Amino acid sequence: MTNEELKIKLTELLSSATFEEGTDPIAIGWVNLFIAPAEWKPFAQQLRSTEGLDFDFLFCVTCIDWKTHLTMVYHLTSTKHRHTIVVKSKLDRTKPEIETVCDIWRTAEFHEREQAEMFGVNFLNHPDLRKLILTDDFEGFPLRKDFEDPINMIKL
Amino acid sequence: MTAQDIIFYLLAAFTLVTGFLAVTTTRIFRSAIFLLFSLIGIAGIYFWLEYEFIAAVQIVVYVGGIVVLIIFSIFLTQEAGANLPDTTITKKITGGIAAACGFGFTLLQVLQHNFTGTTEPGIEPSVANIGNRMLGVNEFGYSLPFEVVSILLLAAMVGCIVIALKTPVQK
Amino acid sequence: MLEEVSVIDQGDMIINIGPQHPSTHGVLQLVVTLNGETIKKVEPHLGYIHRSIEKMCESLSYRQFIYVTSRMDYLSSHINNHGCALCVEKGLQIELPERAKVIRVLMDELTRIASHELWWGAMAMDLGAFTPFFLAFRERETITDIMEDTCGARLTMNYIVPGGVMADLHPDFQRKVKAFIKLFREKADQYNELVTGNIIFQSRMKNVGILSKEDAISYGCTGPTARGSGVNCDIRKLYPYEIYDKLKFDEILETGCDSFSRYLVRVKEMYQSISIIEQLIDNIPEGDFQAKTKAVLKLPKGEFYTRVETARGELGVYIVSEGGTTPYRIKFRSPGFSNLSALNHMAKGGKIGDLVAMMGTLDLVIPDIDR
Amino acid sequence: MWSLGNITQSVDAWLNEAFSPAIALLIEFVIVGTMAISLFAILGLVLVMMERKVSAYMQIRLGPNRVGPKGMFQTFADTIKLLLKEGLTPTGSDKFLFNLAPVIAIISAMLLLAPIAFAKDFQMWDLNIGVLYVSAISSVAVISILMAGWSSNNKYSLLGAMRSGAQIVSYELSAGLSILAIVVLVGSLKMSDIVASQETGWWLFKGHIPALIAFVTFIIAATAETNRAPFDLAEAESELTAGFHTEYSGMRFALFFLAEYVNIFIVCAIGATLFLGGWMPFHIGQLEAFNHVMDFIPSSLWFFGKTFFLIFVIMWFRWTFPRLRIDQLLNLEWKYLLPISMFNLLLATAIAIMGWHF
Repeated sequence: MTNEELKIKLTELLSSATFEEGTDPIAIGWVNLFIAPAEWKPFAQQLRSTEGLDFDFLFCVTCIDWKTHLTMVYHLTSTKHRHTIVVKSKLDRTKPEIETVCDIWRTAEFHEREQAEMFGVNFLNHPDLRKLILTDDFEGFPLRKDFEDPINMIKL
Repeated sequence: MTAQDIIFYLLAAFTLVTGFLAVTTTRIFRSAIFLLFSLIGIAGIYFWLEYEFIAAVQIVVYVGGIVVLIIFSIFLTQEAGANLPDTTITKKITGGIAAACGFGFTLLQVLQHNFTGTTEPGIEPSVANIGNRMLGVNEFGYSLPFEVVSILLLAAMVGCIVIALKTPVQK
Repeated sequence: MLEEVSVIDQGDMIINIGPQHPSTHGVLQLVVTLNGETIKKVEPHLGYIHRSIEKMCESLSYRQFIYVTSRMDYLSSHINNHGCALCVEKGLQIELPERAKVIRVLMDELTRIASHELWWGAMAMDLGAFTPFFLAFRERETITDIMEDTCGARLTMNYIVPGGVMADLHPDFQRKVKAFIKLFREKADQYNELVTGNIIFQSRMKNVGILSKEDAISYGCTGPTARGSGVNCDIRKLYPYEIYDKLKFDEILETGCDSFSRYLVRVKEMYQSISIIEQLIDNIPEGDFQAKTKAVLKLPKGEFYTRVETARGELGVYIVSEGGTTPYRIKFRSPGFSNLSALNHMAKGGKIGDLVAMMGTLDLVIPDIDR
Repeated sequence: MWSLGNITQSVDAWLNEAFSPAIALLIEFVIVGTMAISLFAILGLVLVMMERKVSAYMQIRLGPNRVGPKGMFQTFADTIKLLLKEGLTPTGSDKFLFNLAPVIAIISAMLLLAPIAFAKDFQMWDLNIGVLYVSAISSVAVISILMAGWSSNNKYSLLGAMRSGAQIVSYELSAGLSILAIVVLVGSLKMSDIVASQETGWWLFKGHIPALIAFVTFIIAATAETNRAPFDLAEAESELTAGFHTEYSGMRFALFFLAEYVNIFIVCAIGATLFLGGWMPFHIGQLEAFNHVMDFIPSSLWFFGKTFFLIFVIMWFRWTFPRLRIDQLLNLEWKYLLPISMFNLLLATAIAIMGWHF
């Protein structure tokens, strides 16, 4: 499916989604779309199961700290049709919350745990949101821009 | 006292002391180990009597078989290293009476028996002799059926373990 | 649906495999819940060598951060560097000279063989056979020698930089690589004779650690791990970079879905890499090994994502740039991290001895997972 | 001609002349005991060295080559290191059993030396149940492993001990049955009788198919009983770190280590005695001249040569094969080896009754 067809199809699924365009060369010409955090879970389910889309492979889950807000970035691809989209969602920086998708793509379980401890994103309904990499008593979210740790320096 | 006597008394003391420890210790695994030593002591007495075959069988069956089975059932059923609860006074008394009765009965038999000395050479406990006895149908024969019965013991031990194992939780 | 996290029954045993345990090739902790010898649950605990490479990269320039990435998956450091260099080049839209492309592919494939060699030895050692480990090192040593000549390093090479490669090939390179190909073809049969055909080895590996095709996709597995389950996911074929679209090689797919299939994929991949090297080694084009670039690289504002195929699977490099000299945010989508997440699913119901076979065929490199 | 048998006889005669019989016997006990212990120490040193060198040459490396000529004294250095190391006792362990376990292991290994015929007329105790004695005493060794695993208060140790217990108890059956096949052919359990019966040819050659099958089963079962790779599940380092001796250090660990190597020697010695004629030189039927030439090689050399050949075979296994899994290990025994060796025993009996062997 070409990007134009994808866009039409995606707009059918979720009319409130906005596409990010114009800032070339964005990510190999993949379709970038923004959605509201609350719409993510049902939309994800549709992405996974809708005929013709079949996004069955979530290959990257990232969070970006923009100092004013956080952005969750999900890279999805379909092993059947070989098309790729990037779904982004803006989160409130003081209380970042988004539904988990680890029951749709199991790989999300680990990736979400990682982003949760690095950025403090709360993935609702995640089965096991303990710290995966950091020690259990670690305080702060290291990948946020305002994180300072004078003891274990990671900034040059 | 000759060297023979000294060896006998040493073996007997070893058997008795470890046997006593086996029933008095509060740790079940240690109890099994003391039982093992007691059985080895008895095997030692058989060796001393030059009944090597019986001694070896004693070790194979009791040490290599029964005690290992007991240890395995301890592994499967008991908490690691836990002490047993102290025995109650009634258990002590009944156990003591049972032991005393057994001892008295054995002593009575030994004292009543009329041991007669003999100058005949002993039967050589070679494998050929034992084999003939086992399958023979004349006097002192028929050992084999008796040995077959001992399979029952094994079956009982296996049954014990099966019962002791927890039934897997059904989902 | 997610499998339920079962409550630990009475009589279950919890065993720590790692972080200091002979079967973990690095500091990975697995908390294994056992019922007798049967595994009920495996919980990975990570982070023993977490260095927060992503955060470090935010304060390093586009030329500097490549050196840190060699330390992620140290067994395929060339390919890590390659992924990062590609991402930067995409942002700057640099066109590489042909020679640089060929050198990069040659180095990548040599690294892939070296990595698979080490995996092969360690895999057999996990299963209790020590000798293959030493045999594998014999061939791997030849590759590291070749690397040392050209790159000056044996493990963390830092050879591929944005715009090409760091230096030209060593004059001995072609001769030594050809000698290696000859050696490898001779010795690889020995591998199959000693390990692949061994009946004990096969019975340890077959029907162990089943990962179905759907599960492999759902868990985000890539590389030989997924290809052992029949998922075609070779980035070199699907999204060719450099000159991979001009080369003849097969994507190895096995459909056994078990440890043995994953094993076979890796062994066969070594042969494919050898054939790629054979195609290129006599045809290295003359010319520059580096494109002309500015001294200070500045990526335009935007987001860049590149995918490369490392020895362990798909490495994604995601750079978010604000237009400065350092990345605003950089994310490495490491193959090991996703592959590891499938371990619990695979191990459930297996024996503790199987866990070793599964971990072996996942080919985990811990710094790659922790980053 | 000088032989070990002659020396022992002359020493015995001289002692009986010089002292009263009781004291002479006591002195002989002391001499034999000293010799047994020194044999133990030498075996430990030699076998560890041999293992290292064999593995090194199989793995295209040199092995130890710093201490002494060609690294021959490396094991001495290691022994000294082990002697000087602190023997730790983990908290929460059953100290009495923890300390007792290695002693039991070494004592059972020592007792097993008694019936082995090292050379012509050179044997500690030629008791008439020789082979049965060996299988009886070797069943005590498993107790030491179970004890060590249980008393260490460590999960790896416990798992290792359970594995090892299950393994040794099961493999003892087929080891015993394959020994019995030869016993049936000989008609005696006595070591000297077994060796004497092979004067015209070793059982491996003149025992037809049952002896061959018994030999193969015996080698497999012996490898399993001594916890050697590919059956080293009790100490599978990639699964259980070190199995039942995870918590042992210093000299107590060394005792387990030594017992393992001496057990290898003993099972190989038994194998050599049963199947390869023990100290009996290689004889072919009635070829007098050939047999006579073979007799010139000292009997002790024959015995040790055969034993070390079998030891080499077992080491070869270790450095070639991957490890089995516990269920595969037990399947191998109960589904294949045990039925085969039972059937083989019947076959051997038939051959012995019909007199089909040479």
